[in-house]
Formats: sequence, structure tokens, C-alpha cells
Amino acid sequence: MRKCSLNSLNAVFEKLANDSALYMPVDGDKGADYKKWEMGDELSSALNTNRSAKDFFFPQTENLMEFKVSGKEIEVIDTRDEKEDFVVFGVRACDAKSFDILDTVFLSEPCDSYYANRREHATIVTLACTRPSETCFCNVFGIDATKPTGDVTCWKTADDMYFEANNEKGKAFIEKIADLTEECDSKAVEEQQAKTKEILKKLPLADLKTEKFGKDKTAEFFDAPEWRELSTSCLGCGTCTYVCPTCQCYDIKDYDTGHGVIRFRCWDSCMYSEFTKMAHGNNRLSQLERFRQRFMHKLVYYPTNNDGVFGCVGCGRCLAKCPISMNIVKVMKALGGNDGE
Amino acid sequence: MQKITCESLIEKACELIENGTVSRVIGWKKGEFDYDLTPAVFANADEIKKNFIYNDFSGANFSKYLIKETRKGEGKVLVFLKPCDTYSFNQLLTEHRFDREKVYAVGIPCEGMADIAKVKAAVGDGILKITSEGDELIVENLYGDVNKVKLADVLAERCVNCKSKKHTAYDELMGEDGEILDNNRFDEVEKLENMTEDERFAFWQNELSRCIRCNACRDVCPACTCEKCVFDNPKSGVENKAIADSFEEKMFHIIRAFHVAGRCTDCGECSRVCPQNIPLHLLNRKFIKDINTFYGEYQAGEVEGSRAPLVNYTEEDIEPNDAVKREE
Amino acid sequence: MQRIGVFVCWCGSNIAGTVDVEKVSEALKNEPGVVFSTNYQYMCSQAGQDIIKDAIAEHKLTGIVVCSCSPRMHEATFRKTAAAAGLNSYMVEIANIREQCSWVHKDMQSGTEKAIILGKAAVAKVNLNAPLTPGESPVTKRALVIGGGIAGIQTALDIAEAGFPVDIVEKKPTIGGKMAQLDKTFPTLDCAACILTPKMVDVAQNDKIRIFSYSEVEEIGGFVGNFTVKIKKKARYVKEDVCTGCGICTEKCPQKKVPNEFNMGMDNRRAVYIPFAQAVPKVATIDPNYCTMLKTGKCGVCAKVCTAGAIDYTQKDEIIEEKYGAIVAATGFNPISMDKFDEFAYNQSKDVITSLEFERLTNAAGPTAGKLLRPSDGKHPHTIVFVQCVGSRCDACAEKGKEYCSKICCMYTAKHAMLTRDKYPDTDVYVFYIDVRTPGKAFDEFYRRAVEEYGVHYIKGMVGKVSPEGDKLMVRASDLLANKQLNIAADLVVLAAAIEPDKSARPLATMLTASMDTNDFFTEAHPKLRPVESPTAGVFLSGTCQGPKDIPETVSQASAAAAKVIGLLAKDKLMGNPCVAQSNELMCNGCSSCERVCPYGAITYADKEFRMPDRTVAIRRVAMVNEAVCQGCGACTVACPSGAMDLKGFATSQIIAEVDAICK
Amino acid sequence: MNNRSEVLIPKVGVITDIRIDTPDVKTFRVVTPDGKKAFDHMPGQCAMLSIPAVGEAMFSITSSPTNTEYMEFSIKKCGCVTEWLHQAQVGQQITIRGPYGKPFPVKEVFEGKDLLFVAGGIGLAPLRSVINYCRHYRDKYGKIDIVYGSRSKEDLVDYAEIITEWMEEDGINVHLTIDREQECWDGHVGFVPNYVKELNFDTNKTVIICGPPIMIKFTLEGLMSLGYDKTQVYTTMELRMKCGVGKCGRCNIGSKYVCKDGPVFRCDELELLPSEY
Amino acid sequence: MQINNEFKPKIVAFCCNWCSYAGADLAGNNRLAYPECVNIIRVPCSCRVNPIFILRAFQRGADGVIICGCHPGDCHYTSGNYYTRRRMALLFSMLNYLGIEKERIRLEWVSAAEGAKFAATMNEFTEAVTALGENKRLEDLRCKK
Repeated sequence: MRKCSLNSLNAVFEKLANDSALYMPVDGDKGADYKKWEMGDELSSALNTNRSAKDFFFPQTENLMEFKVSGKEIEVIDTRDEKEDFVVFGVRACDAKSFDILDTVFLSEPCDSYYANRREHATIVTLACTRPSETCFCNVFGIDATKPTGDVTCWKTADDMYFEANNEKGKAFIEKIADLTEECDSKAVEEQQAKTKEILKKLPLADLKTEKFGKDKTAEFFDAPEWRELSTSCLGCGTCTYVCPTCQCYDIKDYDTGHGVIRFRCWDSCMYSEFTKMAHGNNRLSQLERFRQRFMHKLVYYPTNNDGVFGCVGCGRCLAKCPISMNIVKVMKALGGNDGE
Repeated sequence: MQKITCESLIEKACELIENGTVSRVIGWKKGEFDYDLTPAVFANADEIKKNFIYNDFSGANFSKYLIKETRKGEGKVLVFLKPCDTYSFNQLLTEHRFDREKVYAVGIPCEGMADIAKVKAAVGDGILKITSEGDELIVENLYGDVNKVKLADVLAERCVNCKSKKHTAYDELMGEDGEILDNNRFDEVEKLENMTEDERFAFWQNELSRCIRCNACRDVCPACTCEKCVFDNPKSGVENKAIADSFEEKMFHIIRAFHVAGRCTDCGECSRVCPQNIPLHLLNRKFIKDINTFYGEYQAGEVEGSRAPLVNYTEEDIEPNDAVKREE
Repeated sequence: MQRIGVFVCWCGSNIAGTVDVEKVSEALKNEPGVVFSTNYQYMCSQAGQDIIKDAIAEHKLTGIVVCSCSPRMHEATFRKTAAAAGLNSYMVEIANIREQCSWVHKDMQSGTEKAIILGKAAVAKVNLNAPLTPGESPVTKRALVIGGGIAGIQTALDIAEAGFPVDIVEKKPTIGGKMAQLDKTFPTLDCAACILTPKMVDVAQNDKIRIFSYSEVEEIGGFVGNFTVKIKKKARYVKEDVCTGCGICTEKCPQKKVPNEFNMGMDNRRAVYIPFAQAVPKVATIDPNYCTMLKTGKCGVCAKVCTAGAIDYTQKDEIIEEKYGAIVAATGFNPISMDKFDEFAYNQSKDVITSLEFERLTNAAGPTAGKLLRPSDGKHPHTIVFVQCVGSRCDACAEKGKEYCSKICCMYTAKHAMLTRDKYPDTDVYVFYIDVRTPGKAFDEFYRRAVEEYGVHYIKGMVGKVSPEGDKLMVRASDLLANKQLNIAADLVVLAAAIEPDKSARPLATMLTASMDTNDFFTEAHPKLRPVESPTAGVFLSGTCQGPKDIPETVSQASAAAAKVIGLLAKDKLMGNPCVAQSNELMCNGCSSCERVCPYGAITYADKEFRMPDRTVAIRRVAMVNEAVCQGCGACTVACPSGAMDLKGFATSQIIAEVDAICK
Repeated sequence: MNNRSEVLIPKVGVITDIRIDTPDVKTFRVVTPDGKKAFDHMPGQCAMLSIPAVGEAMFSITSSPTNTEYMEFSIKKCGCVTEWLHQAQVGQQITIRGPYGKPFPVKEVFEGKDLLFVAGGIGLAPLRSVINYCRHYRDKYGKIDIVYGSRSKEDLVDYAEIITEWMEEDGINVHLTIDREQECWDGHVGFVPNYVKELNFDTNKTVIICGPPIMIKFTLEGLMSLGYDKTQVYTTMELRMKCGVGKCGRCNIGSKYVCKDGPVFRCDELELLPSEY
Repeated sequence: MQINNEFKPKIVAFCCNWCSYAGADLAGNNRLAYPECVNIIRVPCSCRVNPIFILRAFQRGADGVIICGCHPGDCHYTSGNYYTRRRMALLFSMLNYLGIEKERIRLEWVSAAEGAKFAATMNEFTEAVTALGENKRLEDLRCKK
């Protein structure tokens, strides 16, 4: 483990930024968001960014290819280019875990080269949580907020920033800032972890039960009567989907610029009424079906296909952002019998 | 004025559902915390007693739910309307969006609703419990602190600039009715107007560039009730799902604001729900302000059946070229 | 996607002079949907149309684009061509590369580029065209003529002659208009009354013609073939059907001090009056502004003397609603006010008069019983100065007067001068002119007679100032040909005041939704080819409401308008404009925005049952368009927030395609 | 970057032949610009065809893998892509990517078995690939029965091939039916499910079925009543597919992704999925 | 501001069929020149012009958009241009509020008789837009070449 004093943190950032693009949460007047670091920017102390860190690998829109059409002829232009290395600093445990989930989707065969390209060039530097919010429930999914994953894990104490590499990429990162950091023991970190864990236990959602959900539970929940009431006030907007670090549904669309056609990929939301609309019809016609799809996917379908791992990381963004305050916690409680016990 | 209590609403709802006046009640349902209430439809008194809640966070405007709810089955729907909600209610009626006969509207007075983001900004995150005491909220957090904050300091933006305490529609009123208020809701618009063109552009570029096109503003808006939105319709020429260019941010918000111009009741839901905290109400309010300046005072939803300014005209209307300030 | 043929017209050198037509047809070949592209010297010629027809057959075209002159010119031509070849006529789009390209641009390269862009836009549009079929509507076989001057009279007589009922609405108590006020008519010098009054009688006696005199049009609704008009019959306080026109009341009325408008205010009439002896209808009218009985309730002389018992002081304005298939505007003209022309001392001296006043002074039925006497002292004037172009042909930036030539002044002034010299050879007559314009049959001969035979002094030059000095009018003028200043001591100065459309024309145009030019003359559908039709279907133009005219021209236009009306009324059904709004009920919110902006009331609502996308069934209020009533303005399409309203022929997708093609 | 393969980037294909099958079905022959097949596939697999600026759409490959020269797609007009294709002319280029989905188990399961194909309308398109594959390797398969029905004679897709090739071949029985009586039709009249029941097939067959959902439902019931088991019946659901690569999140029925786990399903597998189709 | 002499703007003019389109024809008849960059789209009435069309034009690369209709009171359809006037007043004001240069968009009433006004208006508008330079604030980068 290595550390540097918070006073010299800027020097570390400067070093990193000189090397490759460095992104980190920076406070704005409307909360924290990831930003390319420039001298003068300060690492936000906010728990979570407005938008999740998935944008780095799965941006809201990205051009896939271009076409030139003339008469009856079509030319396909591969517009991909190899990305440059970049560092994402200050990723919280929940978001860090979300990358694993996105990986299972995008890196599984056939591998998505756009995603893979970005993923390979990124170094993820995570930051342990110390002041969780009442909306946090990552522990429910087995995530340790005090020891997030990623290539490098950091802990920020009152005076210092601690670094620990988790893999080769991480080691290379530590190596890069070796001059600016010093080797240290993990005592302060452990103290902080213990303290945070105490708080984590007190979280109102700490004892949310997941046992009833998971692998192969489709039949149990699919026709549950609760879906009707749960979905009744859902507006069908995409807020939960778009702030969610693990939602990865997309649409591929073409845009005719007048002098060529760009085929691009953009986020899509399974909550949208048009989501599954195709030439032959719409697979999920009612908001109930769409609402069910989103939560069944996180709680049942995804675990079924991925050894029981849930498709939610408990970051709490949807709890904070849903216009009508409907969210996965309420769904789990209503379906899982947590409610009113 | 006596603050309306949750109990009195529950009592009223139960009474109306039990005496058969209504068959369903649209109300706020308890959440995980004290502030995350969910709009819900209650079908019986037991449910109401168990889960109905009304507190300083009962901000959600239910008017729009009436479209869907009145299309379902038999019986009337009970809806509780705060003064600002009645404007949306009226506007929807003006546009024939639901059957008035199928609704029983109970007007409830409102002293302003709290904005949880402001509460958190004031007392920090990790909130376990919020209780109301007089004009203060008492907030307990994870870390054992108990903080007090004045409700007046954490009011939602629309409540700070409340335009009216007067109910413009109801079947029954609980408590006393208020008056249309003088307010400063156009101050921020004016501030922007007084900036230079470049400053305004920079301001909006910065705000709108954060848009993630989640459609929350549209989907919550009581004026955006189109059976099919132009942004979902491939034939409209503006359909898009995601913002692939900064132009599309502007396109979406200009067109949306234009479509609700003269119909927007300034209920503030768009800004409330925006996950990116874009001050969308400033767009709609600009239109309201312009309409007031150009065509005389008009507030959508104040009078049922009133003719919206954009479907009206006089022979002496301002010329578009003059509508834009030519000095600077 | 369509199979589109592109036809680029050279229009001789009109287009080909500035646009490389070969390049245009070549460039458009590669546009999506285009399967054939060619160019030809005159596409509108028979040979050109044959090229189109052949191509439609040979290449199985489903749409065509003609790059040619304005669609306002030949769209109809090419639509017919397409129809003749079996293609729906609304599958034709015109790219306007003449008026809006070759004629306004000079550079070949950029002109060609623009023509290609316009062609691409038309191709993009036609790709989204759909075949349209016009709807049908019935024709009310009755015409309305607004204005009862010679124009209105002639139009009405001709229409009635063809067997269709006609109503004339005249705001004055009698028909006859300006011509009734004239003395003689140029160039033949017939007496105006002698040739007009028999026509007035014909009107009165024709059982196909109804005259609404002393009436005004209040409201016009509907559309070609189906107008609904509200006519206000003003109270004349005399029962028209009872009054015999004996005139006793007009002699006995004690209120004698009413300026007589028929004589241009140069004498007085009574409060109850018949404008002139041959008035039609020959019915008295009580002027409510002067009648003591109506104003104070005390008098009643006329009622007492009327043996027929026709006087009715309680009469009220009456609104008559009638349906018409066609409407003819024949609202006529007035001389402009002389108020702004202080230099001619019109308001200072009674002896400065307008030409129309001069007509009354020389008319046997006028205030002086036809004797030419000065209004100020009743003496015979020995020096008369006529001033031409007073308020005509003015500078655009001048604040008074009109830019146009009033057309009739040269001739009537020659007439006045000649008649004066003829009757009073002892009179010196001067005419100051800018130009003398006499392009008409026997017109120039007439003018030359005035100069050569009658010794009228024609002086090219403008009068600078007229100043009353004693009983003389000092006229300061310049003689441009002799290049000297003239000072003439005149006894009478006659101003040839410009004429302007009657003030009632503009509100009428608004009611008719007919367009007007900046001078308030009605705009014709085409300045050359459709000069008697308004662009608004079913509205026709007769006489000076369309532009300055003399009597023969007015009468011929009146007959032409009548011919157009007869053609329209002869049809049993009209084909409507298929470019009308359509409501997509699946998207309609039923919000009423479209209804509120529709000027024609073409939108109605119905509650319909729908299967909603989520499988539920709901009853929704949706808009429906009455295609026979809709005129296709498109106001509703923008008022509709959901885009449920679209306009056939100008669909949202089509306009967007044009925008895209242009901006590409 | 070009060393990374990317399935979403399509190849260019050329339409070399267009056959009008029915009033709303055309069959398109597609090869690469150099005249080759775009890729190899197995019966039941799909390909994503697209036209830039119009969109992408998934179609089952109608031609048999044994056809080494080109691919064919029988396409019914029902959306913007298909409408566009229907007005396209020979020589038009499109883009193509694939193959997608699990094919029919022609080797693993079908070999050595008697096969019964049941198709309705455009549902013949995916089955034609299997039928012609089995015809190519005729000796590996038992008796083949084909029940094919449509609204009318004109709506029978690929009627010419059925008449001139399938009906002429030994060991293949083709049973055609149309919904309503029609002049110049002396064949069977009636709906497919009833016809299947009437034909009273032995229960030893493996059934491959494709058509409108309602037809599948009643045919399945009919087969059950004849004594069939759902494990004997295969169907395909490619209509739900969107991205084809198992990532876009649309085609799943419960936890199964049609584009990866399907589109070919054995009917008992479908039974286990939630009733969302 | 630096005026780029090379810059040739792209201008879309929406013209009412009854007045300004005819006015443009009249300008043509009278050979009154105006720049080639003005491209006219014919609409039945100025009230057919949806703000969407205007934004679309800017998106697709227009540097200026001008809407021409009948003079107030002269609408062929009685009231269409009155609605246009309100819609455009609000739209122009909103665009300006968002910091879009107000000179890029204009509305002019041009009658069928005003060929000279049409040409003059187009000349003047083109000049104003040229002075502003390329449309950057309402551009869609994808549509730029």
C-alpha cells in the first residue's frame, strides 16, 4: 500500500493527466459529475456522481460506422479507431462492480469491440466510501464499499490518500506515481474501514433481502399480482435506466446527414413504450410488462444467466432520481415479502 | 391557516370510498424514507389507512394520472389537488383530456412542499427520519445528528415562487381557499434576458448539454399528454431517442417548450424530476412571461375553457421581428 | 419509393440562358427514386407534354418533377398532362427554376447549382407524394354582385341573361354608381345618363335580378360554390314595396339643408330624398342624420304627405342571409381626397374643383342645370385651367398621392376642355399635363381634335401653385417645352384627381379572404391570364375595384367576369382541392387546438373507441376534418402538438424532405 | 483498430434477383459484390439485412446452406425496411451481417427421423432452408411430410418450387391447403391445424413448425391430440430479434434471448418460458 | 466582427403560396436579382410553417431562415398569418433567449404585388446573415461536410 498526503494529491493528478486523460468526479453547481481533470479541479467528496461511470465504456451515443450511398451502391466505412489510454479516478464500489456486469454482456461472444476497446485502455481507480447515503444498499449484493474493486483501490482519510494495486494494470499505475507516493502500512485504512462498516450496518436498507430472487426464479415472480400496483404510477420515462450503472439496453439507429449515413448506437430504455416495437408488433405492450422486464432482468433473468449474480449494484441512484420514487427496493420489498413484516 | 393533516385526508378518502362516491383514490403512498412518496391508486379503505401518506414531500402533481385512471372501468376517482395542481387539472379539462364526470376532486390547501435535494444540501446526506414540527423539519441522520431546518428554507423552487394558493377547480374544498399571489417567478427569466446573447448561449449550452434524454420532464408534464409524442414518432421529423449532437438537446427542449407554450401551468414538475437538475422551468416560464407581455396576462389552467394564446390572435399583435429585443 | 421522371425545361433561353439545363437533368438522374431525366426546349408545348406522357408510359413513372417556370404558371398544365397519361395529377411537383432562379440570377454556374438544388427538393418531395383525389361539392346557382355601378350592372345583366339569379348589393339608395353622375362620355360624347339609365331599368325589370339597395355585406362564409352571405339592408324608413317614387315627400320635407352628395355637395337636398330622377329603385330614402322626426321625434311631414303610406319611421336594419355560388366584387372607385394638396388651394377656394365636380357643373341635371358657372359667384368663367395627374403618378416616397396612373384623366380632361370650348368659345382653356396618354380606340383623334379643332392650350408642365387673388385664381406653372414660367389668372381651376378604390373594398376583401395590392385594388388570380378572377376561388372582379378603367374597359371586364361566373354556375358540382388537412385519429388528443385555429370550421370531434397500445380499450375524443370545407391552409397542423394533423400535398414529411434537400 | 473484428459492421450485399412470390412476399437473392455468398450458415439461422438510413431488420435465411452460390430471403412487406426492399430493383446493394441464432438441429436431432413440416403463410420461409437441406442430404432423413397453408393460392410462397420440385420428389409428401374455396383450386381447403389433424400423422415424426402464433397454438394442440409430445416439435421465433448479438435487451422471453438461445426452440423449452409471447 | 468574404450562407425561405411566393415570381418577372443562396419552399400559408421545419433547416446547415407571409389582414385563409405572427414571435423570442443570434431568423410580410420588396428583403437578409457568418449555435456537427 502506498499513500500521499492530500496536499500533494494535485501533483499526483498532474502527473497522471500529463500521461493520459484523467477523469474524476468534480463538484458542479448541480452535484458531482465525471470531468476530464484540469489543474484547479478538485476531486469531489460527493458519494456518487449524477451519471454513473458506465458512460466511459458505454456512452449514451456512439458512432459505429458510416455508409456512403450513391445510386444503388453502398460503401461501408469502418470509423473505429484505437482509443488512447485513460484513467478513471474515484469510482465508488458500486460503479466498479457495475463494470463486471457490463463486461459479461459486452465482452461475451460476440465481443463488442467498441466497448472492449475502451475497457482495455482504461485504468479504473476506485475510492472507498466513508459516508454512505440512506439510499445505499450495495452491501445487499455483496459489495464491500470499504474495499472497492478496480485496478487500483484508494482510501481517502482526513490527511492522506492511500493506494493499493489490485492487478498488473494497477501496479503500472502505482509505478507511475511512485515518486509522489510513499510506501505505508494499512492501519489508517483499516481503521477507516471498520468505522465505515459500523455505519453501513445502520443503513436503513442494509437488511434488504435478496434470497428470494436470483437464478431460475422466473416462474415465481413473473405472474405476481404485485406488478400491477407497482407499475401503475410508473411514467415510463428512462430516468432509472439512464442513471443506472448496469443498464445496457441499446438501440442502433441510422442518421442521414445529407452527405452520408451514420449508424450509431444509443442508450435505450426497456421502460419506453416503443422499446420492443418492431415491424411485426410490440413484444411488451403495457407498462406493466415493461416495468416487470426491467426488474425481472436485474433480479432474476440476469442472475439466471450469470451464476446468480444480480444485475443491480445498489448505488441508489434510481432511488434518488425516479420522478415518482418507485425503485428496485420497493419492488424487492413488495415481491419479496419484506414489506410490512 | 390550519395545516391540513394526513389523518384528515385519510378520513376524507375513506369516507368517500366507503359511501360509494368514489371507487378509487389517487394519493401518495408511503415510501422507504419519509420523503420518497409514490403516487398510487388505492381501491379500498384498508389500503388507504395502511399506506396513504401526506406530508411535506407530497409534491407530485396527480392531474396527469387522471387521463389513464378515468379511462379505466366504472366509478369515480378521488383526487386530492393542491392549488397548483388545480391549474393542471383545469388545463387538462380545457383540452378534453379526461371525463370530468369520472373525477371527484378535493381541493387541499398547501403551504409549500419541501425539496429533498435542498434538505440534503442544508443538513447533509444519510437521512434516516424527517418529521415536521411547526414551520421546521427535524432531520435525523445515520451519524446520530439531529438537525433542524426551516421549511421555508428548503421549499421546492415552484413553492418559493408559488403563483397561487387559490383552487381553480374542485368538487369539495378542505380548509380555506387562498388567493392568487404576487410572485417573483419571472426574476430568473429576467436575469437571463438581461445577459448578453453570448452569455445566454453559454448558460443554456451548459445546462442543456447535461440532458440525457430520459424523457422524465416530458413524461411527468401534465401538458405533455399526447397520445403519441412527436419525439417518439419517426414521421414527425424530430424523432430521436438519444442526443447524438448538441443540436438535438436544443431541438428537444425548444420544441417541447413550444408545444406546451400557452398550455404550461408552471407546475414545476419538469425541473423537479430532472435527474440532471436542468432548470427546465425557465424555458416554460419564458414563454409565459412573453405571452403576458405580448398578449396580456394569461395563465393556463386559471380558467377552464380559456382560449390559449397560440390559438388566438388580435390584429395588433406584436411583430415577431420586434418580439426580440433589438437593442443590446 | 417512387419511380420518378425529371423533365427540365429550357423555356427557350429564359431558363437555358442562365441555367445549364443539361447539367441539371444529368445531376438529378442520381437522386433517389429518379429513373428518368431529360430536358427539352419547351416542356409546356404539346411536344414537351408528349415527352412527359411517353416517359410515364415507358418508364412506368409514379411521380414526375418538372423543372420549369413557376407552378403558379404551369402546375395545372403538367397535372393535366400527367392525368392524361394515367398518372394521378398530384404526383407532379414543379421546381421553379425560371422566376425563382434563371430570371433572378446572372451567373451560369451558381444558377445551375441552385436549379439542381431546387430540383432535388422537388424530387425529395415527390418521393413522398401520394395520389390525391379531389372531393366534390355542390354549387349554389345564384350569384352575388357587390356594387351597383356600371360594372355591377353589366355583370348582373349578363349573368341574368344566362338564366342564373343574381343579387346586387349597393350601399347607396340607388344603383348607377359614378357613371350616373357623369355628363358626357368620351370619345363619342354620348350622354352618360342616356346610355346608363336604360341598363338600370333593365336591371330593375329583370326578374332574375334582385337589388339590395342601401345595403351592405356584413359577413361572408363558406367557399366557392357555397358561400353564405349576410347582407345588411339598412333602414331607409320608407317601405320600398309601397313607395311609388312620386317624390312629393322630397319636395315637402322641411329639412332642406342637406348637402347633396350626388351633386358633389354643390347644392342641397332634403332629408328625405331620391338621389336623381332616374334612380333605381325609384324609392325615397330618409337620411337619419338629418331627419328631424328620427332625431327629435317631432315633424312627420313626409308621412303626412305620402299618399301611399310608405313612410315608416320605425323601420330597422334588416339582416338577410343568402347562399351564393359565386361572388363578384364591383366596388368601384372614388376620387382621392384633395386635402393634402394645399398647393392647389382646393380647400381655400370654391372655384378650385375636381373633375367629377366639373361633370356635375356641366350636367343638365346638375346644380347649375348644365350652365358652366363658377361655384363661388355663379359667374361664367372665362379662363379655365385644367391640372392633370393630381395625385396620380406620384413619387413612391411622397406622402400624398398614388404611384399609379389613374388612366381616365387624360381623356375626360380632353372631353371637358373640348366641351367647354364648344359651348363657350369665349373661354380660354389651359391643360397642364405631364404626358397625354390616349391609347384607346379613337382616343388620340379625340385629343387631337381638342387641340387642333377646339384650340385648347395644352401645356406640358406642372402647376406649382394656385393662389386665390381677389376673384381670380393665380396659377403659377412651368411650361417645360418653352422652358418658361407661366402665370395665369384663372377663373376656374379643375383638378384631375387620382382615383382610388372605394373604402369598402378592404373590409370586403377581408371577408372574402381575397387578396389586395398595396393600393387596395383587388389582386387578380393572374395579371394577364386570369384578370377577372380573384385568387380566392369563386370570387370575381369587375370594374375599377381591380384597377383604374374607363367605361368601355369596365363594361368588357364586367362581361368577362359574368362569363366566368356563368361558367362556374353552369357546373353542378365542383371538384375540391384535395390538399386538405387530415387527422390521424390514433395520435389525436382531442384537445381542440386545431378546431380553434381553423378559419373554416372544418374540424369536428367525435368520441370513438380505440384499442390502446397496452391492449386496453378506451373512448377518446378525436378530431375529424370536413374535406369539403377545409381549404388547406395548414394552421391546424402547427397548432396540433402531437402532429396528428397533417396536410395532404404539403405534408410535414414532404416539407422536411424539401428542407433537407435544400440544406444538403 | 481494424484488427478487432466487429460483428455489428456489416458486409455489402447485392440483390441479384427478385422473385415475386405473392402479392406481399418477394424473394431476394443476395451475394457479395464479388459474387460470393456473404457467409455460411445452417438451416434456421438468420441474417441482419439493412439499408443505410432506413434501418436494420432480421430475416431468416430461406435458402439452404447447401446452396453455395447465394442466399435467398423471402420477405413479406410489413415495415419500413421490408417496404423499402419491396420497391428495390436488381443490382441494389444492401448490407448484411450474420449468421445469427441457433440453427435447427438438422444433424444432432433430425438425422434419421421422419420429418413433418408445418407452415402457414410466410412461415414457410425459415422452413424452406431446412426442407431443401434435407432434400440435399436425402438419404440421411426419413420420410418427409410438408403441410403448408395460406389464405389463398396466390399467397402460397414459392409455389413454383413446391410444385415442380418438392411434389415431384420421392419420399416427400406435400399437403397444400388454402383458407377459403377458390376457383382453379382443387386441393384441400381449410385451416392448417385442422388439416394436420385430418391427415392423422404417425406420432413418430419430428415436427418443425412455423407460422402465425395462432396457427402454431392450434396445430400444437392438434398434434398433442394425435399423441405427439412437445419434445418432438421445433419452432422458430426470429421475429423478435433486434441486434442479433444478445446485447440490446429486447428479444428476451424471460431469461432466454431469442437471438442467442433461439430462434429455434423445442416446444417444451418454450413451455418453461414465461407467457410473454 | 470579421466578415469573411468567402462565406456564402445557406438561406431557406418559407413562402406563402398566395403572396410572397407570387411576390418572388414577380421579382423574377421583373428580373430583380437576389442571391442564389436563397432557396424558396412553397407552403400554402405561412401558418403551415412549423417551428420544427425551421429548426430542421438550421440543423441541416441553413445559416438563416426567413418566413414570408401575406400582410396581416390579407391572409388568403383570413387568419393564418395572425397565428404565424404569434407563433413566430414566441419562437424568435425563445431562440434569442437561448442565445441564438436574432438576425438569423426573420419574418417578413411580402404581398404578391411586392416583387421589389421580395428581392430587397432577400438581399438585405442575406447580407445580415453573411455578416453573422456560419451558423454555429444551432448546428448539427454531423450534418457538416
